[in-house]
Amino acid sequence: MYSEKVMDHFKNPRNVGELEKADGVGEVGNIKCGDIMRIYLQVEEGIIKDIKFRTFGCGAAIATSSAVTEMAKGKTLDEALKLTNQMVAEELGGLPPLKMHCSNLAADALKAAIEDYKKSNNL
Amino acid sequence: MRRIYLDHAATTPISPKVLEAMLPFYNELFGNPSSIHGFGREVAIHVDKAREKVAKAIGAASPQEIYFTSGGTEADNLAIFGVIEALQNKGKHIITSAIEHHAVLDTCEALEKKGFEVTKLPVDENGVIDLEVLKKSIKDDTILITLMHANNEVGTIQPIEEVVKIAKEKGVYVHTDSVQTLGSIPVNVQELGVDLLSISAHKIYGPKGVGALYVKKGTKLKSLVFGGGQERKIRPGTENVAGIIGFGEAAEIATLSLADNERISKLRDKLIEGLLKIEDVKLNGHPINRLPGNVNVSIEYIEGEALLLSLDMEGIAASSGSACTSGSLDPSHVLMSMGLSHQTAHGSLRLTLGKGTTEEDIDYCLKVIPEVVHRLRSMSPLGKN
Amino acid sequence: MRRIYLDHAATTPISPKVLEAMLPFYNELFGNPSSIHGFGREVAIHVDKAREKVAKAIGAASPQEIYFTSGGTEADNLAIFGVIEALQNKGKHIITSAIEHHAVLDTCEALEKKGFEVTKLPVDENGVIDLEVLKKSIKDDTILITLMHANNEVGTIQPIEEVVKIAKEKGVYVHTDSVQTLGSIPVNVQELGVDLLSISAHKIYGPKGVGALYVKKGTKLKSLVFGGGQERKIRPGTENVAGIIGFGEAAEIATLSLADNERISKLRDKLIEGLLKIEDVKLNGHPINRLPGNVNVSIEYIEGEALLLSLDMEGIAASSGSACTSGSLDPSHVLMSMGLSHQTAHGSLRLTLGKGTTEEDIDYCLKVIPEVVHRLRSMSPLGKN
Ligand SMILES: Cc1ncc(COP(=O)(O)O)c(C=O)c1O
Ligand SMILES: Cc1ncc(COP(=O)(O)O)c(C=O)c1O
Ligand code: FES
Ligand code: FES
Repeated sequence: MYSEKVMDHFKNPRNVGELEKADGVGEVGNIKCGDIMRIYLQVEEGIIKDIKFRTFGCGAAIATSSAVTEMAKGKTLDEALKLTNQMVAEELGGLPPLKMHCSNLAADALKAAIEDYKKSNNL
Repeated sequence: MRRIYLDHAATTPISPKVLEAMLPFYNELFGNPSSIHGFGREVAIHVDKAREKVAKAIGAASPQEIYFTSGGTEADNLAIFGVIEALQNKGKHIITSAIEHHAVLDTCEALEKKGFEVTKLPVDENGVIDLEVLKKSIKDDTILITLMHANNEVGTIQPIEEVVKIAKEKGVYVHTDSVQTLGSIPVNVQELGVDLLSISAHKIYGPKGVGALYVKKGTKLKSLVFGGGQERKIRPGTENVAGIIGFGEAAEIATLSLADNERISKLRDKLIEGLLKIEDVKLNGHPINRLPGNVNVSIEYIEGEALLLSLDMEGIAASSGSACTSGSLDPSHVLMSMGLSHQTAHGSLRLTLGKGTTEEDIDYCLKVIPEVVHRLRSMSPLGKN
Repeated sequence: MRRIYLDHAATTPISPKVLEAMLPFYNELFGNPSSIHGFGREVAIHVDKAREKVAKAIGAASPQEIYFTSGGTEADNLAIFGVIEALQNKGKHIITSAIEHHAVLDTCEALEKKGFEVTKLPVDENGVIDLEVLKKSIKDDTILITLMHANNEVGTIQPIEEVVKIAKEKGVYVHTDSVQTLGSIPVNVQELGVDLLSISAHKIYGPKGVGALYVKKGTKLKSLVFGGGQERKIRPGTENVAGIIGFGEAAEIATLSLADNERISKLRDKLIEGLLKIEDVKLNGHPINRLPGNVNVSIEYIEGEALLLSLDMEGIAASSGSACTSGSLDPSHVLMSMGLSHQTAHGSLRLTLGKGTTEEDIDYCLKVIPEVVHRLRSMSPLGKN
């Protein structure tokens, strides 16, 4: 069902948790269809210095959250904004067709967190 | 790694005695029971014996009331479409419940699209229908009431005898889906009083792909598929002989070993008690009128599929009513009909015990599940963490 | 006593390799393929492999074009009802032939009662349809042509490629029943060009109670039964896993061993030749375009059931198109459509050869059958005796 990479991220999720003093927080999802993702950012000089997530959702939701944090960490905000859901899915070696809507969320949550950061810093 | 199978409501391992009974029919006894020669006649005798065993297991008056099908799903479809087809001149109204298996629910909905009227009885928070509501729902043109004997997700047992009493007064047929009850609680068609009843072999330690519909003598029923003369034309097609033989054996064993369910229900209660000790966990389904092997709990703040995958990694095979396990958007229609919120329904966990379940299995679950829940909750944005 | 099985068109003994492939699925691999845990996922992988094997055996472009059913009968019903249900707004006319298997014929007749129009193409004395008549039968509202690949009683092979060519011009779907052809003659859905094709495992040394419908990608089809999400909702119900695995294995073997049919057809020809030496015996079915294992003769002045019982006493298992074998009043609709008289149809004998058939079996038949025929004729008031 899931690729080995998905299962690896699911078993050993990277960057789980929250940042006490987050510079930006993004939340997306809908409890109706079973997933909520929250991403916390710490930004220094336009670079994502630290990133954490909390996710309520299936194996794919947790794995994509984990993967997106790994992909975003160390990137500039502009680079991070270029990450797409498709890229996250590819990074994970693909997702089952029925699960594609979960991978949609991970990049969206990252974007929401970056926007939150930009907004509170009037960028 | 220890592997614990707690998904007996999904399917059961085949009993060695059942397999042993089947094997000759994959070897020397390969004839087609419809054939007139010795190879066929010999097999036909055994098919009849299996029919007798199944009839006896459910207390049918005669083996001629048993029609073998390819499983519980087909038995349900045959019951509903078969009655509708036979009685459509009499009426167009069917009564069912909101928590039926999809084999019944989707069939009723297909009929709705064809112009039939379907009443889906609501259930209370324990998953039980209201007999008063049922009574009021029956109309002059009601031709069938189809209500499951016990629910596959939450294990709640319905008061079928009472349903039958109400239906009989109005002369309406009653079908019940006993796929989950045979072998778990007594199933006797004459005591229940139903006109039609569905069962399936793979839920009672028999093979997958064979089931049966009990049709009380005199009940008007048309076939769903057409072809040769098998199953008295109600269910044509070359018989799944080995499957039928296995079903007969499994049905016989199931009724002989009903006593084991007392042991199973004690383990169930221990498991429920232990799980309820975890914070923000609640039992789904009826606290008392539930199947001996069924445990269904909602575990707040975590999602079912993630829980299942984590448990699987620890060797525990379970099931969930989360939408994410099926890739659909809506979580279990059963849990939602019982009034659970989306979030709570998403976090449901079903553990169904069976003959092979031991006290050690339960102890292992009670050690592992709280740990897994804790780990997943620590990842969740919901709840207090 | 020697026992010779010459009823391979009714069913075949299961191949040891097939049974071997199935057994693990009655033991450790008992999970439900729909389950998300390891027990289930492991099984789902094997079901997919079996689907690939079946797809490959019939030259399908993708395993997704295969839908497992409970047998050939259900595959035929699903094909016909499924297309009708999907296309009924487009038209109400179906074309079939007078000599189809009951799984097709009775389904078409059931539709006729529901207001559909059915054209039953006649056949010539060899059992072949007339392509010109077919062409003329197609109307604007024709939605399906269902014609069998080869006939189960007389073995006549139909020109399905030509049928498809005619149908394609008019944009009409073609379904063919290949239950008797798979493993006997090449069956390639892409070469045939059909949209739907039915097969059944127990005719190719696989288990009874499992079949498949090939549905070309893009073909509009609705389901016949409703329930869970199995077989992409086209055929819901817990899968007959062991049966499906066995079918996959049998399909693979069938295509690898097509060569054996040359040996079988030589034995067939020897048997036909020998039988035709008996006075007043005539071959039924096409002299050349017939299945390699099929022998069907009419033996004047005697009745089929009596002949079968007598042969059975001599250890020969055969079949007949006599009405008396089925208890119905009319003899085989196939033989009657080919222009046989009641009397001649009653005296028909079908011997169908298979992989296990040897030259000695044929020699034994050619010794015994003339004696039996003689004995029965000596009791008959008909003919010259
Ligand atoms: C209550 C109920 N009805 C019907 C079915 C369908 O039976 P089967 O899997 O044999 O098609 C099941 C199991 O899947 C069930 O639990
Ligand atoms: C041509 C043909 N179609 C359909 C069937 C039905 O297949 P099954 O016996 O698998 O239901 C048979 C055999 O009985 C057959 O010979
Ligand atoms: S969170 Fe529901 S499918 Fe992924
Ligand atoms: S002669 Fe007896 S049934 Fe035909």
